[in-house]
Amino acid sequence: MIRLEKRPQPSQLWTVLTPVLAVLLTMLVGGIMFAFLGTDPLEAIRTIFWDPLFNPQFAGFTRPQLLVKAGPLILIAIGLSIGFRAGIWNIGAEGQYIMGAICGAGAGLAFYPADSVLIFPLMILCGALGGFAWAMIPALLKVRFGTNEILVSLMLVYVAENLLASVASNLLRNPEGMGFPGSRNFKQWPAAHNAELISGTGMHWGVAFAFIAVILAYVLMSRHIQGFNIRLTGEAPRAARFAGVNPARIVILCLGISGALAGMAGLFEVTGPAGQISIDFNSGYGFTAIIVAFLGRLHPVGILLAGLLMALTYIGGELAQLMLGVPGAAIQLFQGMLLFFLLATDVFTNFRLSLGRKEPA
Amino acid sequence: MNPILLVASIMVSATPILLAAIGEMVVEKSGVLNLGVEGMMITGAVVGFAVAVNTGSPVLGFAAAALASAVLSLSFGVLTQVFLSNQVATGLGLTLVGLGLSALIGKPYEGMKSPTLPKLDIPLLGDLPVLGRMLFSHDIMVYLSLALVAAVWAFLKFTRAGLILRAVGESHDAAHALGYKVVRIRLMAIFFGGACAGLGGAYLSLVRVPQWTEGMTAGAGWIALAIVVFASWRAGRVLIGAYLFGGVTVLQLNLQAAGARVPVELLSTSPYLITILVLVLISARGIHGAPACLGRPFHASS
Amino acid sequence: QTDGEPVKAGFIYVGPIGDGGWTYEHNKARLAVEEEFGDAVETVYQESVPEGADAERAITQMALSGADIIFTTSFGYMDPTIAVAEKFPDVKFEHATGYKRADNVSTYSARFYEGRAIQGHIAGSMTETNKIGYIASFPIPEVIRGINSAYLHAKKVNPDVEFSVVWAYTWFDPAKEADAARALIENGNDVILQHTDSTAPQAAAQEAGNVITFGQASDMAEYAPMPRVSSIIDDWAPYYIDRVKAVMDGTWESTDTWDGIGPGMVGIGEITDAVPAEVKEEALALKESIASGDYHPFTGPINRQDGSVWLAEGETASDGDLLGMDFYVEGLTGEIPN
Amino acid sequence: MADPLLRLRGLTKAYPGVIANDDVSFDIGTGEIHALLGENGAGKSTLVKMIYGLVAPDRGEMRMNGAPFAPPRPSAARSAGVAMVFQHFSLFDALDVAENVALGMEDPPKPRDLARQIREVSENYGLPLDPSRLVGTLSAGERQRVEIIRCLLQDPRLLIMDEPTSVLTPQEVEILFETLRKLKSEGTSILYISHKLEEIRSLCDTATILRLGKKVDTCTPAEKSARELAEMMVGASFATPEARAHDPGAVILSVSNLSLPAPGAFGTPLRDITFELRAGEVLGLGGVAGNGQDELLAALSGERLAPAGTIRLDGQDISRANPVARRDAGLLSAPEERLGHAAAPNMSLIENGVLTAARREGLVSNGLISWPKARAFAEKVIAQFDVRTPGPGTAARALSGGNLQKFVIGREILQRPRVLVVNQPTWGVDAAAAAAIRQALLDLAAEGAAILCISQDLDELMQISDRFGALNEGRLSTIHPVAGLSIEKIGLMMGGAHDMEVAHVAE
Ligand SMILES: Nc1ncnc2c1ncn2[C@@H]1O[C@H](COP(=O)(O)OP(=O)(O)OP(=O)(O)O)[C@@H](O)[C@H]1O
Ligand SMILES: Nc1ncnc2c1ncn2[C@@H]1O[C@H](COP(=O)(O)OP(=O)(O)OP(=O)(O)O)[C@@H](O)[C@H]1O
Ligand SMILES: [Mg+2]
Ligand SMILES: [Mg+2]
Repeated sequence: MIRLEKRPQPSQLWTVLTPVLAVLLTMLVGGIMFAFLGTDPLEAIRTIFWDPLFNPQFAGFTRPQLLVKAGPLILIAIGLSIGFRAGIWNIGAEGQYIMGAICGAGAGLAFYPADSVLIFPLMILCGALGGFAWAMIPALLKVRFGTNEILVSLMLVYVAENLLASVASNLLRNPEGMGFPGSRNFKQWPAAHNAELISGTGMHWGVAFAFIAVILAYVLMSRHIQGFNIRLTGEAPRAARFAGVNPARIVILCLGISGALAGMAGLFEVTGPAGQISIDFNSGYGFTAIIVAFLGRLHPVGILLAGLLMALTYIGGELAQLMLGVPGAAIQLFQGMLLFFLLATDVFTNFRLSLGRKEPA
Repeated sequence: MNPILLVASIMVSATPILLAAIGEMVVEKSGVLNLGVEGMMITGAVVGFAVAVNTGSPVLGFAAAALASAVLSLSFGVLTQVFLSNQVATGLGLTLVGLGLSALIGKPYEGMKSPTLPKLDIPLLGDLPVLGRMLFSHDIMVYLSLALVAAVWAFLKFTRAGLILRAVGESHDAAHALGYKVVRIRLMAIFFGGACAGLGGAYLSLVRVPQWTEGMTAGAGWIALAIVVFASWRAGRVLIGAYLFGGVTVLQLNLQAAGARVPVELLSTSPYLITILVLVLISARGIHGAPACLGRPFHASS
Repeated sequence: QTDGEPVKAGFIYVGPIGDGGWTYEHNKARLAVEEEFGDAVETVYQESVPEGADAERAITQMALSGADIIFTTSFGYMDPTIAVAEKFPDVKFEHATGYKRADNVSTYSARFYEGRAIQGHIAGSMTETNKIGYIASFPIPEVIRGINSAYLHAKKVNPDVEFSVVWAYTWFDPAKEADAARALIENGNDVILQHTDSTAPQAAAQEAGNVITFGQASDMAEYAPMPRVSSIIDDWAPYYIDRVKAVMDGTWESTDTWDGIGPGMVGIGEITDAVPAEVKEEALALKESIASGDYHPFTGPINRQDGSVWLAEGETASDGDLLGMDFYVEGLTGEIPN
Repeated sequence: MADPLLRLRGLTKAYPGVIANDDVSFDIGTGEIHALLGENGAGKSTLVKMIYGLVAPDRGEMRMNGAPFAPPRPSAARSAGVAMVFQHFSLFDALDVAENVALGMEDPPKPRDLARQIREVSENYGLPLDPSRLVGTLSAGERQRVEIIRCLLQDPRLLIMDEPTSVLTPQEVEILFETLRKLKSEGTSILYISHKLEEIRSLCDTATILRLGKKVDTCTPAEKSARELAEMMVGASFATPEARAHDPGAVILSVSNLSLPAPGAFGTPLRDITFELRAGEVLGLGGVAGNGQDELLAALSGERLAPAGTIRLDGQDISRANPVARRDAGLLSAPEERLGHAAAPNMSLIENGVLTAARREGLVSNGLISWPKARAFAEKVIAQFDVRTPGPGTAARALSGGNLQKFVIGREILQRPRVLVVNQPTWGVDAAAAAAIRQALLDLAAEGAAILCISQDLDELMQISDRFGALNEGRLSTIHPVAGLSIEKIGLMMGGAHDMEVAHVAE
């Protein structure tokens, strides 16, 4: 009989080892799944994990794309992780992402076709504000009435999606778009275009902000007293109150940060890779970022790596679909497995396995 | 708008979330927060559909759906109860796995028609003038879901097993000290919750829609979770919550169909806005009734 | 193509190939291309590509994988298609339902409103309650065009007819479509037209009995003869075969195709025996006259909803007007949401 | 004499790193009240858990009335006639008394019969209880009655009680003892665990003493002095805190007419609390758990804000100041619950130092924490208060209760507070560590700080306080100098005249 014994301290070794183990296990079990689907497992694993980085036919394009794909995931996940550390479960980042995009794009389009260097910074600001404001709804309801933020933030995703459909076909519709839904394309308006900073690198403003967010979050969580207060609130809410932390302020701070970052990610996407507001411009980044946050074990550096890994599975997954005909759903399942295995192997960080006699009770 | 027909269609559209919510309520009563309802529902939807198509029997479909989702929910159970993983993260993972898995299983069944449940022909009641059409001309699952709510209510209120389940959710340490097997009881609750979610999903794919399409639960699992909070963990109120939400969903389409001059965007977001409003009202009253150990990991160390 | 390598044709789909509607029909046409050319062609596809940020990458990767011609099959891929096409001048692109073209980008679309006219005719003739329900997806010109066309032709045969439009804000959500159909049926509509892609409304109609529906995008023949009495079918196969052939022959040129019933891009599915014989005959005659170009479904006099004149007696609508249509014609009630 | 009721031979149970019980053997006779003594971590709870079937021994055997006894689970122990009242109550707040009792029984009768039985038994033993009340609304003494009734309903042959009196008033203790003596006269054996040696001397027939998991001795407690018993437990002699002479200085903290509503469904409101605290004095506040101790500490520490004008420090109104500001002003506190309130379980001692000392010790500047300084501070606490731990990086939960308590108290004392408020400073802490903590408090007072010590341990309060008051249902009694207080008087101050008359054993 195997028993778990709690370690007096989380194991440093296992903290580093479990993600590696989880990836290996996912490859193993995922490989079996691919075999079942009639795809050569080695080929599939190689296509997913190797080709986007090193296949000469694609890598030139896909390598920078990793950053493009990972950028918003990291940016959102960083914000979410701060809240998760405090025990504040914002799972409506998708809605905040949409609202950021709408507000930022809307603010920019109000000045079309002006050509000022101030436009793009203004749009970033409004994007952040949009996400922030949307996140303030669950935050204030939680603070004021004790309403569960998981459910409220989630419900607001559906509201935001409806709003997106509405503004895409009315308020922000491109007047030159022949009546089709969708805003103007920002790629054709240099003052508002989130272009690559260095061509061919995939590095656009969103990616740059993601890296900045990683660094700031690292400093906040490991050095700053507010970061300490956030962690404390998550670890022991009563101790946090005792220390003098105002729980309402933590709720607002955490949801505010995550909302603003998600909103910014939305703005960077809409002005960059997506190019325009359209009916279904959002593509689930807000939800995927939750997984990235956990894969990165809520640590800024971990999230950076997890975001890149996730981007790899996405792009590799697309290649697998293209080259090997693997269904898209298999990739989704593959990502789910990755999360499951990480959570499962995580037990070794806090517990020691021991073989022993069965305990009664 | 015909109120008789409206009630009848509310009953149909509320049944999937009612089934899922009553199962989740039992899970939460035992102190476990399983956010993977959506994943379990959609797995139930696809497995139920596939089995019904292959066997020609919707009843077998429902049974298989319940079993499949329950087995899937055990993966959550093992991770959270044995490996002590974070319940929120694991629940989200379960949703992801369920969506991916169902899409894979469902590929061959896209665009197919399945046998569906017949409407019951209840001899006397069904012939009643108004109520007959409104309440007594549904398929068996509608009544089963109502019976399930009653059964869960009675189970929690009157039986010893129900008492133990509530005790485990209230204080796992005390329950453990008295010799109750916290992990085993919770696994059973999770299993039951999974089975209910599976039935709810199968009701979608076999009766309400009826067909299989990828992602067809479209957020119903999340609504079920909201309903449990809305109901402050009481079986009777789960029924009210599910019918209310089903009601708002159906009502907004009915208002449109009846040509009511209400902005469409407002109407189509109304189910979500009303859910938020109700959550606020409930929490503002301050009585949550949440099981004290909800979401807390349990490790029998002493 | 001179090197004897097979031509590689790529397809970007917006939904899963099993949606039973839009993407399903595009994929059917892809299979028809394979059938037609056998070893001379190789096809690849990627399904469920979101229209936002991921589209450009998906198209680029397909171009990098060596595709010679790429069909991007949703309106939202317009700008990404143009952008990728600029980087791959040797690859031919075909974008569905859009309006931006380039030297290596063609556009193509179908005149579904022609089919809607026939549906409207059958619906107006057959309704007993004089109430027709319409499940609309998004308030965009294509959908509004369909509503107008169906209404005009229903009204022509039945002056008392009324339309109820329900906006579902989705192309594809079976549960919601089923609910919308039920709501319409409960409100006394005995014909359900839909501009959404699942068969859920058919199932709801079947359950209610005495309600007729029409297949949308694909034939939905599994619900014939009742409730599905006919359908509009997107038939992309002839066009795809034609375009792939052009690449093989080296004759491909950038074009703009907007075809209807005549060239076969819009198919009218079998009209079942649930439709009275004389109505069926009239419908087929209408189809004939549209196909031959004798009749344009939008022929004046037609007023806008507010009573202002749109088309004078005998005037037909210009393609430009049709492509940007954002108003209801006179007689329709309700507002287009905005 | 026949076989004893329970015979333990060579019981051994090892946990990773510790041998909780090492070859323990002794007998419990029929109708005997048998005490189990030992320091924190000596293995008392582990031993009784083996008897109750919660833990399986690694080695050794038990015999009940001569027959082998190895309960694989608590239900087996219960059906063999063993009942247990836990150290930490195993009750469910949101369930009612009858449901709580039913959960502890093997075959509970129908709800109506059970309610009747609860009434009967509880009145019979002088422990009146209403079966339909929610347990969360009961006082600590009443909660213990629920546990005891739960045991009595099963006619136990052996009743195990793990530290039952730490939460009771002297009067309630008296009632409990009468109940236990009545049980003994009916032939029930009792295994009794307590740190209160005087109690054991008056109640118990035999005592077994454990030290570091080993049995040290079995003796008749009435024949030993409390000091002898204590030294047997510790294995050495230790110093008791020295009383000190002082003359009270100026008033530092004054609380006037402080009232606050109950913080939650199961909390206690504060009613009109008024007192003053002078430099150099120790004010002891007694009272049974759940009478407003936690709430008073929260109001003083700033966790809950008080109405303006009710709390003054050096004449400054600090009622509306948050904990950070109060600490800045020199008002420090240490709550009762170590894990989760005074300290964050999963955080290291370094981080737990930052928890309250961030500003007074200059561990933050411009919002940034200096980890080297924080480490130095934690090391200082560890060194000066003899906290036994591998190092300052250890997580708080990895420390034993006594050691963590030393860390928590040390953390506050080393910040040189003007006023220190402590709640249950030595709760569950063994005699030697408790003595050290008390001494540190006295030393702090001697340096001129004012100390408010809230405690349920009257001996402790008598030992270190200059003045004494008691909390009862959120009210503060009048405050008297400790010199010249009688036990009766203290009991009346603590319990008031509430609920005492009914609680008499029906003979
Ligand atoms: N489940 C467990 N896992 C590991 N160690 C344990 C466990 N239970 C108890 N111990 C250890 O066994 C020893 C004895 O613990 P026990 O609880 O029996 O002490 P105790 O005498 O009851 O102390 P106290 O007076 O503080 O209640 C301690 O060192 C404790 O840390
Ligand atoms: N847990 C803590 N421990 C020690 N110092 C802290 C803690 N939290 C915050 N501080 C410090 O206290 C000061 C005030 O903190 P904070 O910014 O939270 O409050 P504020 O906005 O100044 O005021 P208030 O809430 O009192 O109106 C800052 O210098 C901050 O570094
Ligand atoms: Mg103990
Ligand atoms: Mg103890």
